[in-house]
Amino acid sequence: MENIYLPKLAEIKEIIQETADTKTIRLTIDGGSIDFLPGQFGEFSFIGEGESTFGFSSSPLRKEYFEFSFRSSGRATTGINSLNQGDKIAFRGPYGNYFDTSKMKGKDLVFVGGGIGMAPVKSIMEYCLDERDDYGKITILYGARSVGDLLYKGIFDEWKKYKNTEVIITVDPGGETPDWTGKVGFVPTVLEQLPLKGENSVAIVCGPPIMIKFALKSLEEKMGFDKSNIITTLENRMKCGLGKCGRCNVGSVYVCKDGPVFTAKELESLPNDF
Amino acid sequence: MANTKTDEKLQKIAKDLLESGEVSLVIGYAKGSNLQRMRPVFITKAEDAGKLSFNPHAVQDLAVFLKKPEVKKFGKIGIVVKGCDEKAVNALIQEYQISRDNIKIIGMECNGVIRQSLADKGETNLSESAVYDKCLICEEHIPVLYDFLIESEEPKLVLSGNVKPYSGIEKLESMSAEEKNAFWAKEFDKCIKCYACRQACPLCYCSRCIVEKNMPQWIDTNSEETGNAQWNLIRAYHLSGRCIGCGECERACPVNIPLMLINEKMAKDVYNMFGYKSGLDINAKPVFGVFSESDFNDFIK
Amino acid sequence: MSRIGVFVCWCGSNIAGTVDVEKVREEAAKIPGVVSALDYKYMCSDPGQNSLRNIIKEKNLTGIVLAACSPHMHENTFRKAAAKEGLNPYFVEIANIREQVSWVHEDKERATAKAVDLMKMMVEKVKRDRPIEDVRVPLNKKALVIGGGIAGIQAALDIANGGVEVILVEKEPSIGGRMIQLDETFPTLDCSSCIMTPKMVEANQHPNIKLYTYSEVEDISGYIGNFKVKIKKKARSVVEKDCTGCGECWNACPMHKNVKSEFNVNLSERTAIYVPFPQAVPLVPVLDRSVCLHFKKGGKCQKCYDACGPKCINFDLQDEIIEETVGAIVASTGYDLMDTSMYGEYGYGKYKDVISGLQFERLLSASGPTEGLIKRPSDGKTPQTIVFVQCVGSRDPEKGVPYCSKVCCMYTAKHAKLFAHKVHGSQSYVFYIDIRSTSKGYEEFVRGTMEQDGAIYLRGRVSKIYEDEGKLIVKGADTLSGNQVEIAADMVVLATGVIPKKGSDKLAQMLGISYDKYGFFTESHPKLRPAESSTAGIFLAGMAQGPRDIPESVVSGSAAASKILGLFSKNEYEVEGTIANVNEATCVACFYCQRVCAYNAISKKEIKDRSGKLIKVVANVNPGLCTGCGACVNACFSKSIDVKGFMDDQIYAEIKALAV
Amino acid sequence: MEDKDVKKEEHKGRKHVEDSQGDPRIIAFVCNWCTYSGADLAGTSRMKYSDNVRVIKLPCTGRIDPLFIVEAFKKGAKGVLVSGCHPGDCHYTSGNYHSRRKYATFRDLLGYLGVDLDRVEFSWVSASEGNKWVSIINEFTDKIKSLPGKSTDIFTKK
Amino acid sequence: MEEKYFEISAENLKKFVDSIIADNFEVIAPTDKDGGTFYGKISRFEEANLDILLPKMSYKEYLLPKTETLLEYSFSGVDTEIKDGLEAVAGANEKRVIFGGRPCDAGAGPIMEKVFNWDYKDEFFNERFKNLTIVSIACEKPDNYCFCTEMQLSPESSYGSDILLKKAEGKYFAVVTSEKGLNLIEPYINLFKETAKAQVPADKDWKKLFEIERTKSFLDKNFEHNYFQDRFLSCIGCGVCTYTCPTCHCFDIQDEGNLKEGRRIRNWDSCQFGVFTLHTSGHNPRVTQGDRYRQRLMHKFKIYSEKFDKYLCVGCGRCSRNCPEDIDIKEVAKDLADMA
Repeated sequence: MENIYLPKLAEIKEIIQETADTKTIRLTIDGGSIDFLPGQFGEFSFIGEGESTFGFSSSPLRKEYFEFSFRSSGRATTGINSLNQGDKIAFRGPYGNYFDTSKMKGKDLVFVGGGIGMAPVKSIMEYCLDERDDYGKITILYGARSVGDLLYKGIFDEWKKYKNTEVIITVDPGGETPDWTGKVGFVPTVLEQLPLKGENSVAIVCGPPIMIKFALKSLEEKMGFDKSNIITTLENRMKCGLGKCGRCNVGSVYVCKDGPVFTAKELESLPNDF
Repeated sequence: MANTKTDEKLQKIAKDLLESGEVSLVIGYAKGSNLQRMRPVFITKAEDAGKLSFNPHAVQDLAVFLKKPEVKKFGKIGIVVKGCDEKAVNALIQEYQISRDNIKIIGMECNGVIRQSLADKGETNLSESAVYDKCLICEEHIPVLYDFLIESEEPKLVLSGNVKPYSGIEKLESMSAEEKNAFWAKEFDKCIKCYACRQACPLCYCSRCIVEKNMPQWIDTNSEETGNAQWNLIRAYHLSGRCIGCGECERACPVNIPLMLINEKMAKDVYNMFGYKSGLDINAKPVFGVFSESDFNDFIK
Repeated sequence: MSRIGVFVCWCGSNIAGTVDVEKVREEAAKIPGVVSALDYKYMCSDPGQNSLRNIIKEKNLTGIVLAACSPHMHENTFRKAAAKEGLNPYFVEIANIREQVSWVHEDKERATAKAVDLMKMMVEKVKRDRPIEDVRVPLNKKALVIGGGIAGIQAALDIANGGVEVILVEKEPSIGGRMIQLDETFPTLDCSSCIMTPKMVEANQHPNIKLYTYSEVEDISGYIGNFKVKIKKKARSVVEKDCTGCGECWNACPMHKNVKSEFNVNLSERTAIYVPFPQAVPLVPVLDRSVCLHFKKGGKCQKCYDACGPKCINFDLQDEIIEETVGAIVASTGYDLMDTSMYGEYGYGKYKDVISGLQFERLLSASGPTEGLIKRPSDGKTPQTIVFVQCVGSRDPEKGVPYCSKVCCMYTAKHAKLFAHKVHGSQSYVFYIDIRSTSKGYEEFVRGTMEQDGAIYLRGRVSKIYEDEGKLIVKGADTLSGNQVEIAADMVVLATGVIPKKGSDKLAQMLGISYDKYGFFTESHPKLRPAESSTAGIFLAGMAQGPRDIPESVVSGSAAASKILGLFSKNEYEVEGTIANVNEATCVACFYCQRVCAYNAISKKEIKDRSGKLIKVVANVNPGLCTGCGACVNACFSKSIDVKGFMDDQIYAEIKALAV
Repeated sequence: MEDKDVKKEEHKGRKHVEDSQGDPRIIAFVCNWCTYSGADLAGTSRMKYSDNVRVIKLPCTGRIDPLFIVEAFKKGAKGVLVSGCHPGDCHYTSGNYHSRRKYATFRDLLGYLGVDLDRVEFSWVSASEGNKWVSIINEFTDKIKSLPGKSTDIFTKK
Repeated sequence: MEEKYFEISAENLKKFVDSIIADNFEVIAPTDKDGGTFYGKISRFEEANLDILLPKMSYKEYLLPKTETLLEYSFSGVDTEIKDGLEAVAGANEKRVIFGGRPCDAGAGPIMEKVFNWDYKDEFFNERFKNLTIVSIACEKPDNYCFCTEMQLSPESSYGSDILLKKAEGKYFAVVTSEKGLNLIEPYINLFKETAKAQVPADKDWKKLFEIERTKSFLDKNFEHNYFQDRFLSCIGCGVCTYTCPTCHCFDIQDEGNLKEGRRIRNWDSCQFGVFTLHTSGHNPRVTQGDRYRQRLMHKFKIYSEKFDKYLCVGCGRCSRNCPEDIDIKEVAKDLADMA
């Protein structure tokens, strides 16, 4: 008999302060990563304070650790936030479906992330970068409310080093600092100005609902992306992650098991319950 | 079933209120899923006023709906209330949850409502043994505040004195701490933490209940002896001096915990200690919003 | 990320003698989140503080726990030390293992266990500390003084002399208050108007004082530094700036002898247009519309207008509302005399020659109705025997008030003395309960009245006063001799107790300051903050706070002034950041928090969407007023308000740390 | 309690005695201004008292929520003390008055639900009443120790 | 197992129940207490109330306790120790019999089993379900709130029961559907008389008031419909419907403990609560009570059946009987069917 609710303990290898209120935590189990696929998520907990659901933000190909990014807000995340390097985090997973890379191979890729929604995008994006030759042109568009709200600031340059890869970082108007050299503008607006074509391309979009809504519109209507080639992830409230607790239903879909990764086409068939 | 005179009066008032635009919603009672049940009904069109009805099966305290955001949206609301329920309206006004200007109170003179458990078995006659305990001690057969009053067609309840309302309170008071503890442990053991008592209470209007606050988690989430006791304690505490005695918590409780034994006891003691009864005066200051230098001090060393 | 440093102080052997400090340190090191644990002989010493500072830097600490003496001793010391290293000073918590452990327990093992518990509690608390920034409130450097008696005038002058603008509001037509009604003052017997009038004039002429007489404060909102005040300037019917105070108008008024003079406590009459007394400041009459024939009889009479040279009488003047913004307020509304009708047996009101102490003052006063000659109100004869009755109303929980009115013993002695001086060969009797004469020169003064001026002091209460053949028969007890006494007097003077000024409770409510059950304003702390009200920025002076004599009133006026000048010496008012904070998302606006707040710090706030539509109403904490007491947290059912420094989750964690 | 009631001996050494309650934990919630200072005074006066008590400091009795009492019992305390400024002495003018109403009601409710009221104590201890603090703690500890070992509170698992 | 049929006299049935109690079985049966009838442990046959149609609560808690410890943890310094909560569940219900429940309650078990096993296997549920023996009694007179027939069961269905008793003149017929059932009666087999299926009275022809497929087809097409918002204005979100429901199985996971030790538990939860789907960000997909009641209908009559080929409802009618505001789910389901 196996207790599906029983977590494993993972050690905190590194804590990266991303913004004033978000962090990325790198974990290891027995010195390495676990088997997961980009887009999947796990239940992370500071034991005693409860579990919290986060998507993985690292590439599974980077075997020395696995990571997630989070903002401290509730009881569980505040607990996690208080931990130090070397402390243990309880972890269950990986759960859910994943970005199907077989359908992305050989195509041009567009990664669009907004705010902390960049975390799952980063996972698949770095996965693709790690196997750079399998894909066509890669465009990365990442935006946040302000310069201070941008995650992963230290590694933008790393992304840029890959061949045939364009990295565009933008902040919402008013969120720029005097020394800001990136773009200023909302993500969907900046996206629209990019010379992208839907044909033979896959777009991966994740961020706040309003950003997703407009980004999908731009991709579909202005750039001609096919709905089945636009992929996003849903962030419903979850508890078990195992399709039991009844919380994450959207229509007939259990987001924790049938998702969290959906194509725009799949989303279209779901009722507005997320 | 034919309209009674009461029903006709009620329908007329609601119709006028809606037609004149004085209110955009009337909350009242309509015939329910069987003859011994009434259910809340929400009338927004004058032509639907005919659905309204009132009889001794109108057990619900409709004031509970005044806390619902979906209902609040209607702005000016007319509400059908019995005397006990109306006290809840007053308490809500006292606690700034609704404004007197936005509510039209259609008061029903009420000589008692029949226990639902008996009604479900077919009881239809108002009698001392058929009504709720609250009806036996009722001092507000006519609501203390109303814009319209409809007199009752039901005969006044004849009290023989054989049925002693809330007699459990005295019994409990005479028990030792351990006996009381054993009594309540058994009762709370039944609790399933469905929070129906809270949802059915017109005065539990917090948008986030304290049990839903998890930083910190003052009330254990478990539905075992500890979490159940804490929940029942905090619910009773938050209603001490506020409960108006409509008994909806107890009626809603699916496992029959005698919650009114707690509520009534606290109401009694708050009255004895501070001379305050809830819901009687919209201008009165709630008992825990004020103090007196000469308050009960005996228990403090 | 918690990076906590724990420092265990030995305090020499004070702690280390009873508590195993090393064990406390070892236990600290085991707690998750604690990255440094040390023990040291004297943490409060310079080397101790330096090591603390070094470790903050070295280990990049996010919080500090000192297991040491009481926080009341050195919390500030360590907070300052931490602040010097850039750590928020509120990230320092103290586990009190000296006063509450080592000094009170003996069993070392158990004391150590307790010390460990207290240390753990504080570690859990400090982990949940949030940075607290002290709140700065900008100050409008202008003060409002309510009440122009001696206390208010003193406060106004002191503030004005400190270079700050003052608005002085007086309800009556003239400033001067009660003191200007008095004759000579104890114990020096200097003439009240001689010392008061110059102050009144100074206040009137001071460039920094704006005087509003015949005016009342109508509404006050806001908070320290930024009170919005509405002052109602009642229609005087006289244009102040044109009036010369010549007196032609009141001389011309036909309403002579018809209206009782308030100033002379009904012992004389005044006209409808009048100045309350000749030295009034400003010397501008007021037209009493409730008795003026012009207003009562349809505008026919305008004799005053006709008599007025500069034609400054204007029957059409209206009440005026003046709005001012001030940074601080002094409430010095003074007192009234108790109504003594409950002492029917004394015959006040029934017998003309039974008068109050204040009336006697007016009889003594050279500017009074008798020009300083003591004459009976009934027949104008000079009394030869006067009985003075003390404690009429005061110290009488049954009929009057339980408190002592404080000034009666002294003014009665003064009255008896002046009576002896003015009417040679006269005799006075004083019924007293106790004689309270504790200030400088007071006891000597009373002794003098007894010994040099021959007043006979009888210890006891008067039971009845009645008239018999033109004499007032005073029956009473002399409890010292045990005899019943009966005195035939020509006049009886009742030392009536003092009560707060009528309407001061309303003002207190408006100001949001607290008052006791009698209506006297309560000080923020009876000993340590006697000049402050419970509300920040509002100060108290004079009898409005409780019975006191002139020197004390002057001191309190100056005290209030110095507090305000101190406050205004900075551009911003700094409040400790440990204040309440509302979770607007969950607040349901029941306003129990507002009901229990003693500081008026909670108000309603409307949250509106972009189009201006009201989304919800929530409670809002005014940081300038909040003191962080936390009563609101206790009052909030949904726990939507919390107080920084003692947050709910911190207390929870402390209790959690104590689990057995 | 009058000062004269406080026996001199209590200020001397106090030996810890094990009993049916084991080592009962007592949690005291006290206000910063009066009782905490009173407890400090007991310390500076080197009075001795029971070491079963753990003090949690709050700004005012007005901040001492009845929930704290519940939480203390939940975490295994056998006795809970709430103490603050005497009526009229509140540093924040009325915190203790407001709380007194709540405590009276809450205590009543606790008793009705079967909590042994001997386990909840309320007191007013001023900053000058170090000796009162000592006797309150000692008497309360003795009382708790004398209570039957069987817990009657409803907040801990049996 | 192939069904077996027995006859047992009323007297023997009493003997049987008293015997298993004597042999240390915990027998849970409808019993009168607290001013109502609830499932509870009985100490003799007479304590069972077999006349009541349905106890107020279902016996769901014996499969999914209202609070269940998933794991226990303890700390020593920075080290965390985790103890599997499953150990305590091993063998749960092995000597527990639910006696005298109705076919609708019995039907709930196998329906719930699907969600607890559709991918990840929830052994807490499985262990309890596997071991629990269910002896039900067929209904003779369903009431107005009953609609098991519409929910693909019937008052005489043996689905989910290990033994179904059907009352006859002075005796009962026992339909034994499982090894578990057989094992239970085995030691007392002399009280039973095996008989043939043909001897067992045939099921009556229970009429349906509406077709649940039509309800579903309305739900398939109408996510946004005024009906939901209007009809459920009277819903106060008390959750009694979900808590008393034999098939509602939503739960919450919480930690509770102190700095030394504690446990992770799962508690019953309800889709009727506003916080159920509330995101940390403040966004809530289901804002109104109408949204939330719709979810319950969807889950019962659409979502579950699409996923697991069974409706998540046995038609027991408890949610209607217990609703303080008299919302009748049968009436609602029929309304929807009529609108389809």
